[in-house]
Amino acid sequence: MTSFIRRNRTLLLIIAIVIVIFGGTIRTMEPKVWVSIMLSGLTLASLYFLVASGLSLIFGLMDVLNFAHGVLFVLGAYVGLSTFLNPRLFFNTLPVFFMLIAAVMMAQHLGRAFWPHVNSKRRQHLANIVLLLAAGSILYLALRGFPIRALNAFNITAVGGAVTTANAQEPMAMMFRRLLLVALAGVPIGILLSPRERQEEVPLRPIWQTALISGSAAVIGIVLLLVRDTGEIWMLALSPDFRFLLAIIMGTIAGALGGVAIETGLIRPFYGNPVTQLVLTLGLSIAGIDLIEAVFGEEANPPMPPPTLFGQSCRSDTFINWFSEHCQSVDVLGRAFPTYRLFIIVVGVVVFAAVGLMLRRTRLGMIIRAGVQDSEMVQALGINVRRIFTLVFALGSGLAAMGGVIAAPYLGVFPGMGAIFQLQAFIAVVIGGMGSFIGAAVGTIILGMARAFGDHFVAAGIHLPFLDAVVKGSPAIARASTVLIMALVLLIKPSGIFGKKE
Amino acid sequence: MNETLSTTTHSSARRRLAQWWPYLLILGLLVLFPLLAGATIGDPAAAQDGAGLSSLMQRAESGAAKFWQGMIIQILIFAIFAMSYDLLLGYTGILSFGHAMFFGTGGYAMAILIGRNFNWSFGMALLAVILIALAQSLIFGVLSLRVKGVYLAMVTLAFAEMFYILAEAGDFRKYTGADDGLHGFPVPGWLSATDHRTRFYYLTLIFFVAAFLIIKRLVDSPTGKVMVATRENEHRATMIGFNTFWYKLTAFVAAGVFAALAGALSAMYLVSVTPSMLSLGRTIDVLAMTIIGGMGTLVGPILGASIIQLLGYWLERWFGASWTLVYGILFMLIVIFLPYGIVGTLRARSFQIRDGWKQLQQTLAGK
Amino acid sequence: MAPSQKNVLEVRNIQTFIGQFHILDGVSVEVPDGSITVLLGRNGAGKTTTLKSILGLTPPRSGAIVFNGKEIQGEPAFRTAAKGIGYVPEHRAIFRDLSVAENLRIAERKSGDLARREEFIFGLFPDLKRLIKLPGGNLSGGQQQMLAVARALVPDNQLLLIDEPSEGLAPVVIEQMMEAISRLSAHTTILLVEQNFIMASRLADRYTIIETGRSVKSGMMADLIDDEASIQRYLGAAA
Amino acid sequence: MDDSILIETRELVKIFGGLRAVDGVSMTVRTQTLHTIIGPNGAGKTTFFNLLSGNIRPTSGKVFYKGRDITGVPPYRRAHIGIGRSFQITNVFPNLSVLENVRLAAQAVGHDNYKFWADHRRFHKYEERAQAILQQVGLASQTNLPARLLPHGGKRKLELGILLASDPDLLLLDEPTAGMAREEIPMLMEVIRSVRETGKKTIILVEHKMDLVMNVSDRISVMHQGQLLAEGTPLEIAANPTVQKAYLGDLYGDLTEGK
Repeated sequence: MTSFIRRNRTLLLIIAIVIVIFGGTIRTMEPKVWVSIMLSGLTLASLYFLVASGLSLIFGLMDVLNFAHGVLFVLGAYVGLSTFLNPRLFFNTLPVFFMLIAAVMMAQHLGRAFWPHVNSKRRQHLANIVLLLAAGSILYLALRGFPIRALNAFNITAVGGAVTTANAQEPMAMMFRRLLLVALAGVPIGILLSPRERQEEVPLRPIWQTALISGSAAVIGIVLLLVRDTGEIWMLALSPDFRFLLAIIMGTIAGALGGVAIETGLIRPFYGNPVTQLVLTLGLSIAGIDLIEAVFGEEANPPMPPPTLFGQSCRSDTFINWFSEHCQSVDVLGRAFPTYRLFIIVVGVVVFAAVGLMLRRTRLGMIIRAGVQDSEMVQALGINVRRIFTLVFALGSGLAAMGGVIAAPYLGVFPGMGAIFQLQAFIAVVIGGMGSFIGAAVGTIILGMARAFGDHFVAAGIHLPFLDAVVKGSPAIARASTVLIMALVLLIKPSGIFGKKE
Repeated sequence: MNETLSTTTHSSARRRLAQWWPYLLILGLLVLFPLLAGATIGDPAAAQDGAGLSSLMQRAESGAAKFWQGMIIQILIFAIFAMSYDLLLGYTGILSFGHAMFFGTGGYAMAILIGRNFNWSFGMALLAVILIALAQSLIFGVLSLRVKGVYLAMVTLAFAEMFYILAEAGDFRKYTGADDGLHGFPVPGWLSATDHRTRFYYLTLIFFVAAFLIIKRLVDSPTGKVMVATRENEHRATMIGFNTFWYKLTAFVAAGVFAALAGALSAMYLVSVTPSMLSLGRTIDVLAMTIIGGMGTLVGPILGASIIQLLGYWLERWFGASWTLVYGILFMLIVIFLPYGIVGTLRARSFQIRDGWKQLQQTLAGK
Repeated sequence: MAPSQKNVLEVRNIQTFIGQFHILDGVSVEVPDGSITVLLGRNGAGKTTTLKSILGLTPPRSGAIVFNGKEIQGEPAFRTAAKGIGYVPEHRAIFRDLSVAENLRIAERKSGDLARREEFIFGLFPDLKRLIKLPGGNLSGGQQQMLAVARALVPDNQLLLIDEPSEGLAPVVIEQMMEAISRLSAHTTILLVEQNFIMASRLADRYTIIETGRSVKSGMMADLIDDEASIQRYLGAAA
Repeated sequence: MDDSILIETRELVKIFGGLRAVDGVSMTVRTQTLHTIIGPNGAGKTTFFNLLSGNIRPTSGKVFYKGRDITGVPPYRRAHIGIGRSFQITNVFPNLSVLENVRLAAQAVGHDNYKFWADHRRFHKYEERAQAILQQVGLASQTNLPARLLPHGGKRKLELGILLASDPDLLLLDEPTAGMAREEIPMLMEVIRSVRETGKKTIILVEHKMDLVMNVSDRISVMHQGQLLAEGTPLEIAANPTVQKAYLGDLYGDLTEGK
């Protein structure tokens, strides 16, 4: 008997939780209420899942607990919001990034010629400091007074369009001066980043290829700047649905790039050093949110208007009608339910299926699953595991950022949104078992349900024995109560439902 | 016989003095600080009755002297908090991300109990703070110590966040003041930090010295030695007959109680408590203090608390609202370039700290 | 020197540290083309670390490793492996959650590697064909060992590093393993770590003895078998 | 109950994911004997050892110590009832001093572990005991060295010292000579012999070097593929045809027959 319990602990635990959550509830409420609460729960679960799955994959593969994951969620939300409502921001900032990248790439070849002349360790240190100071001061000169806050200030019109603040853009000549300085700053950065020892081992691209790539980056940047006015008008004239898709893509890319930056800058130099990694991502979680506040402002933005696909102010009777009507809510068993939330659920399911299939069916997925078990052996088979690490970090970060974009029309956009989702994602992966993809899914569903039903009961009131009055509370109580589920799971199975034994 | 005995006592006293003189020197400076500050940076106009000690005391209650006493009070409070955290992280190897839970609960318990809902006396409330911290750390210690490494970090974070959410929730506004927190609760007049800054200063100093001595005694006791053994090699500690769970729990409870005391003192000093006392940010502060100062030493966290507190003050003056951004970046740079902290780097030749750190990393990596 | 005597691998005086521990303090090994060379020595002498150092999993701090005439010391393991070195680690390191087929497929360096070598691999280990869909973790110890060797055979490797293939196996399985390895040596060069002296003496052409992180003696296996004094001295009486 | 039996296992089975690592081993060890378990790599010796020391729980079967069922007793309790074990892979507190390593072990079985109000230096008895043990195992000159700086042989001695410090009745030694230089081995075996004779201890030793154990053991058990193949005095074992065939025969047959 005890051995039966021990062997099937996972299953029993899920059943117990399901019974606790649903068992008592279904009797006391109408099916339509029950279903709409379920759907709300799944909406939350879907968003949690987008954050938690990346967190769990990253931890499983490289034992890194990324405390800055919530920052990426926020980053995604802001980039998405800006793409959707305020493309002017990108026409003014992207050229700077493109120019920097182009300059850094070119300068790596300079670095190759430079470092062999710096032969002692001491001189290298000195060169590092000089280059860093040079890069920092030129960058400071280049970006001083850049009107980033003004570019970000916009108002939302009644129909959901944005009214950008006039005069926020700098004159073209000023912008070109900045671009020039940024390109100059890229030179010391490129030299700093170029490989120093054993140069024959780390092949750089042939110089003509680099020139081609960085040249086209620079050209794209300049073109973007030149067309900034027409481009903005053209962008805002696009259909909101298309702009929303663009927002998701831009947000996800920004998140993925952020993830790559974190991995290469803060994680990779400290492999085998989990405390340092942890503390560094923790530091980034403070600095990152502060940076976002500095760029985008501290105040909460109202929810981004949902795309017109879910935006008509009407109520469809059935899902089939929705396809022609694009109403903002749909009839579910006689109760209206926002269609945008259904969309969130669909995104969650699609991502789950896509990543799951990727893990099961592709070679990359096979390598990831193998790496979770023994990354050294994968390395010994001739596979560059570090690159896989970076890729998975980018994937996980991209998913979190995508979650941020998708949450924007539902929750609004504010700097603190990441912390909330990160915490729930932590709880979900602890419940589901760190490093398990399925565990992340199950954990997030449990949490989503607990939140939704918890919210309902707390608001409707609970009859406690020995008390006449109904005890009511705020959603905060339901939010805090998810921690109790985690405590329960820990008591029964410390490694989480799908976790491996320690 | 008698002679040898007396020489040994003598030499042992001398040895003790040799060992303790830096501590005594610092203690002496701290004791004299209000008077020195009163004499140098106090406002001369505040002194009414001419000369002597009482006039000095009056000058100490004014101007920059008062301000810097306040600064030291806050440093000492955070030093208690940081030492308690080091007991967990540096000595026992437990990486908790929920230590602010105890700090905040201590503060809130003090504020609520002496506040208008209960009107308890200071002594009663202090006793209650200790009892609450004991119960809280026992419960959450038993729960979180079931897991290790980063799991423990996440779990403790979640527990702390639960308290944070509850403190912010509107449901208990009557007691907690929801997201505003509690301000201006009736601190007994004789303890008011605004009216009797120097008195509060000495009270904090007494608490600090007591905390230092007690924690030092704990880490030097047989129990403390087992905690270090647990950090170094938990598996082996189990095999030679220690039930390491109890030692980890002991560390957890002791750390919880001292953190709660620090929180209660902070509440008394500021006459306000806010949900941010329970937040992850507060845990990060104390983690930064411990790491920057140097883990596994008691001097380290004290040094770290001073640095962070002063740094925060200066950064805020220089950078205004965006000082936390600078703080976050500085924090990361320090972790990268001074991984063993200041005291640890100074003692880099003494192997314990550096390798204790490595050991901890290995435990966290699950090896 | 005759062309057949060319060394596929030459390890010259490598020094390896793991953390602060000085594990290898001057190991030199030569592995002639087409041979089976065995590393002998006691537990903890540094044999496994030597293999890992060659591959780059524990990069040596100094010394030289020359594979096929090219210096490979200091390169990351994945690049070394891709140059044509297969590794069969101690304790097999089978991916437990991957099926046998996936365990083999993951070792492909070019797609189609497995299809090309399938016949050869399943000829050596017919058991694996039957188990192809099972998760690696469900295999018995012997089957896992076969899978680990098979995995190293999927790409075109010129050199196999095999660490204690007989460890923890039943005698019958050991026989099978020996058989397979000796058949393999017709195709690739092998550097073997083996505690079991009998197995080593039957298989190997050459040997190198490692003692406390240093290579102390090497030569032809046939000579060592008769050299009872050395066996006594370095390997202990029972061996 | 036979008082002369110190520890006894009954039908001990341990299955790791389908592999029967220990397969129905029943063994009795008498008080104050040196009982050796030999067998080839992978025969299940270390797993059997882990079952005796409580590091892992058996799938089925029971362990009795001094007539008491200790199957489910956790390892830290086993140290208190007198079972101590050493590890095949050196497992000390690397950053603590040699003395502190042993002192902790002596403290572990004392009754002062929870005296958190007192300075540990007050408890001289543990320090004195640790010093005495370091003398015994030949590490007296290195008391203040961090354990990780000891040479390999020194660590093996320290391992034994830690074990002795808790004053166990039963010592479980898992290949104490593993990885030691040949010159150092006799010294360690001498220490083991002296411990057994002066301390009235019972020792269970796991080794795979036959020659080492033949002249120190009272009894030898041979394990093979998780099972107990034979048991007897060293002479009986040497003469046992089954052992010859399965253990010595297969692996050492060529040498023994050829010479």
